[in-house]
Amino acid sequence: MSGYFKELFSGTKSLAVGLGITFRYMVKPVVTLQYPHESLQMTPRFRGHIELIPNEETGEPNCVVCGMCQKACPSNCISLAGEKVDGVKGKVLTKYILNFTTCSLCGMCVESCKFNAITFSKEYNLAGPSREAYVFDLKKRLEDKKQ
Amino acid sequence: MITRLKEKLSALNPISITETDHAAKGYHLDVAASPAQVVAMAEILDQEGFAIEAVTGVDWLGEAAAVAKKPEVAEGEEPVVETPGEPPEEQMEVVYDFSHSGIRPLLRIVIRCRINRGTPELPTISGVYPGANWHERETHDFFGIIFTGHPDLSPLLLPEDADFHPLLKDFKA
Amino acid sequence: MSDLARSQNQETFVLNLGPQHPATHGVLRVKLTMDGEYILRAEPVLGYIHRMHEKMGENRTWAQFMPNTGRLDYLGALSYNHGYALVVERAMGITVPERAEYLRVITVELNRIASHLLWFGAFVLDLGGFTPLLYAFDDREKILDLLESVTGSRLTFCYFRFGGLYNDVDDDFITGSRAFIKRLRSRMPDYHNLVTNNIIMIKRLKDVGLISAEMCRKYGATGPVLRGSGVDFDIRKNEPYSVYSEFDFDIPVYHECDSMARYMVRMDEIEQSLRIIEQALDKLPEGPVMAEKVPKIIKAPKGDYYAAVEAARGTFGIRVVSDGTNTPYRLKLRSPTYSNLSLYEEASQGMLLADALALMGSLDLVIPEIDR
Amino acid sequence: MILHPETKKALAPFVLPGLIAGPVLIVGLYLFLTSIPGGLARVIIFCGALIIFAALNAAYLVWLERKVCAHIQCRIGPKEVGPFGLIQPLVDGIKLMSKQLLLPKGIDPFLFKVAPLLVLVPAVMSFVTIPFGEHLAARNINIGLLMIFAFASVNVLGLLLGGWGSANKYAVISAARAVSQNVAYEIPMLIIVITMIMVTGTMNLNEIVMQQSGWFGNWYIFRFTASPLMPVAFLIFFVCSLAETNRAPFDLGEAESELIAGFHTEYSGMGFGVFFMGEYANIVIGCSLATILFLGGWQSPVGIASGWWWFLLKLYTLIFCVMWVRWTYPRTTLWGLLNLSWKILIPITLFNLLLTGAMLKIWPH
Repeated sequence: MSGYFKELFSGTKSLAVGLGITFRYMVKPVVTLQYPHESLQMTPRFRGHIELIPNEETGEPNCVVCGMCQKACPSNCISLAGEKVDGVKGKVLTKYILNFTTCSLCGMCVESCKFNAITFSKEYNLAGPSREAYVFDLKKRLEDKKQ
Repeated sequence: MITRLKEKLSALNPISITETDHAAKGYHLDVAASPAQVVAMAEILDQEGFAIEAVTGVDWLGEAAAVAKKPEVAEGEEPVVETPGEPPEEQMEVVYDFSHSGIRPLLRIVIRCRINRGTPELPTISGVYPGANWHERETHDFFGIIFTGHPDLSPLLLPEDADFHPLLKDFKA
Repeated sequence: MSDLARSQNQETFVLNLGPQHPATHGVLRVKLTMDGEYILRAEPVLGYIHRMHEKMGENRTWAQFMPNTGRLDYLGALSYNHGYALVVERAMGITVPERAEYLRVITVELNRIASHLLWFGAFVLDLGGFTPLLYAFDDREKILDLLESVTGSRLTFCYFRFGGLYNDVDDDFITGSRAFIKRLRSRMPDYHNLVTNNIIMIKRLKDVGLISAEMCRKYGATGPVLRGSGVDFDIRKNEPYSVYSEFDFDIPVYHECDSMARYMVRMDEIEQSLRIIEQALDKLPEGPVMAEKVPKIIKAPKGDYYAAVEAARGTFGIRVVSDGTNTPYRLKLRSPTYSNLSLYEEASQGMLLADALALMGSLDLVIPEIDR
Repeated sequence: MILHPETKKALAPFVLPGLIAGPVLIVGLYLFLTSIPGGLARVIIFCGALIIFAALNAAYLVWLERKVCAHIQCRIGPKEVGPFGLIQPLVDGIKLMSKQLLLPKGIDPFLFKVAPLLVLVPAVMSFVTIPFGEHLAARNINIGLLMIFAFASVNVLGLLLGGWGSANKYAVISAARAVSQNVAYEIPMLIIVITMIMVTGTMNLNEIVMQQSGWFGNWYIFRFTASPLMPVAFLIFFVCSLAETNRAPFDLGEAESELIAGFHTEYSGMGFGVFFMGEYANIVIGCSLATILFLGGWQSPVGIASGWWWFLLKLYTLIFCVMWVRWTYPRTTLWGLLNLSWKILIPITLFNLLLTGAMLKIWPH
């Protein structure tokens, strides 16, 4: 019988304590970010989709079309092409397509690159009307960015 | 513990029983058994208080052919021409992992069992370890190995009407 | 049919729980044969998110499979990274620099806390309490911020490499981790007062969902499930890997075998993980984070290798069979919840629906890891 | 507060008129309602007003609930539609009304359609006897208390028929749960009501309120001369009204993590909306009764300036507590719920009944 009352009192007390905690949190300031009105600054190591790095002097991509990124990619989402131009060491990039629909953002491509040619973008607001919108032409993106 | 276990398992006359270096391999005792011995071994391990970790398969397609071929011939030497004989049967392997949670450091035992690839059958241990039920079903899904006496070998992870076994080396999606 | 049904000779019906159901946390389906609200048989139906990672492993190079490990258990991705890195390092005979080992421990333990926090919230949500989920998320978010600042991603981490780490941490991470330890310690009493001591929780979890140690052994259940059944078993202590033997921490063990015991194990593990992180931060040595003698193209020597780590949900074992080429010949992923869930059919027999869902919650299921 | 600029622009012309018209309307409505003479016309006009009151309550209690739960969880809650998200309930209502009322295959169409009404109508009917102010009751009947409980027990029929008619296993389980829960909790609740009738000597709600005039020491919750257990009785009454209205932690009927949405799993559009309105109307009824029986209804706690505003203040404070409780506790199980009722609440209320009887014998009022 005493156990009955003991449990009754301890139970009621535990419920009251719970209410006290939620009330305390209720008067605390909110912790959420009002997303479309405010947005976050991504950390420097944030791994977005990849982006070509332009040469500091010429503004042309650093890429020499060695194809290491293509080989390293586990999901075959990179396809690139280049051509030989006289007077330039290596090849010159003509096409760099990232099929972002299959990319898993693992970063193997960036790790495998020895020419400082690709990096992660900080973009995370990605939405689009179709699958095709996610087949990125990185060379074109770089050119658009330059302007 | 390990010596006692070795004695007990040796009584069953397994094909081989070797102690392995844990640091290099990740397990302590490697037992190769024949299909008929598996259940008896599981019973011994059960009595000793081992827990079942996993059951899985390995498809050794092409291994028999590779073994039949002479090992690589050093450069310059005349390759020896083999007389074509009876092609050896392709094999599959079922691997059982057991561990003992009661002793420190942990004791891991691997039991391997070779079966013919053409007739992949061996008795189930789900009567000894109910936990083997799902692992064997999964192995049946992936390799088509039939565990005789298993209560329900319908596909577990694959779709219920799946009639393919994806982890076979000759499976092409 | 169980004795319960036969003795009462009543009509039974089949309730299809899932694959889309609020309590199954993903795409798990459980076929329940019910007698009123009592469960006669609960048969989990798996495979709704099966992706055949093991076959993918056979088609990718050793290094390319690393991101896959993060997709198995998306809540404790780093433990899985660790397991895979360990097995390949074991095969190749690579020794990892000290600093990398310490950082591995710190990040894995942070990840473990994040996983337990999410479980805590989701478990209380299963029991009908919504608010603790949001509090737990608030804390988890801090961990994700920390991990994002070093790994670059927030969920499917891929931070470990064979022989070390992807990159080194900065001072912000160290101070951030210390601040986080302080913050979480100050919030744990709130969690306990709000949830653990709550009479409704106690009534729902005490003596409900009994799983005996023997049952765990027969089914191969590990992790908090096993520790809640009174077995002092943790890979970090029983088969020490990495630098865990250098830390002073306890393995929480509860002997009640009920849902409450499993709950308490996880809550105590959060505190133990904080202890480990604190010690690791204190002892963190200087040095490189990547071993020097790692070949560019990984080709594990012929043979088979096994490694196990203590993931948030139990023992994650990984067996690789190598034929000496640059891809694994066979890759077996032994996921803990697969074994933990397999005892559900036996454990849930004769339970009320609400209690059975509490039991399911206390197993801490992550479906992609079960289906692989 | 963050408002979309478009919304801000659209709302701007309504701000000033709203600020003036709002109070004018309320005062006008009050004067109008209190001045109508008794009779059929009064009841009809009041019923119209009460339906609007119930509907507005349902809409804005949803808003309040979302705000309360958001702040408990350190969030903001609705904020985009209108200032503080105040237009949100109206927009939600429009959405619900414009949705198709889907009739799934295999249901009993008649039961399926009538069930939501069986929940809503009795709840709205119960409002008829509630005295919001001294003269602000649709009908001041002398068995008002009895009438409310008569209607309240129809409510459970709606849940049962809705669950049964849906031809859904989850809904049937939920309906069975709801019925056993309602039956179990009606007993302690009615025992307390009997105790209160013994103390007050009347079933007329307005008279009960009148008896509690003066300072707050006169409220029945503090009337220790009638029974020293009065605060406990109030607490039990509150708990029972939570259980009667299927609110957390007793929301077994719609336990979302077990039974998806319980008896209204199959309802879409306004079928669901009416269930929702009924639920909130029941909460208002439950809290109104607690206010009237224990907290002095429209009486002021200090004895001056009594009126409907006090009633609303107490009512919404109680409703806030209902929400606060919901967002704090996990759900009980069916056994826990029945144990609480039969092993704790019923013995205590019975003891209280005997005690009150004895005390009344010693110190008659």
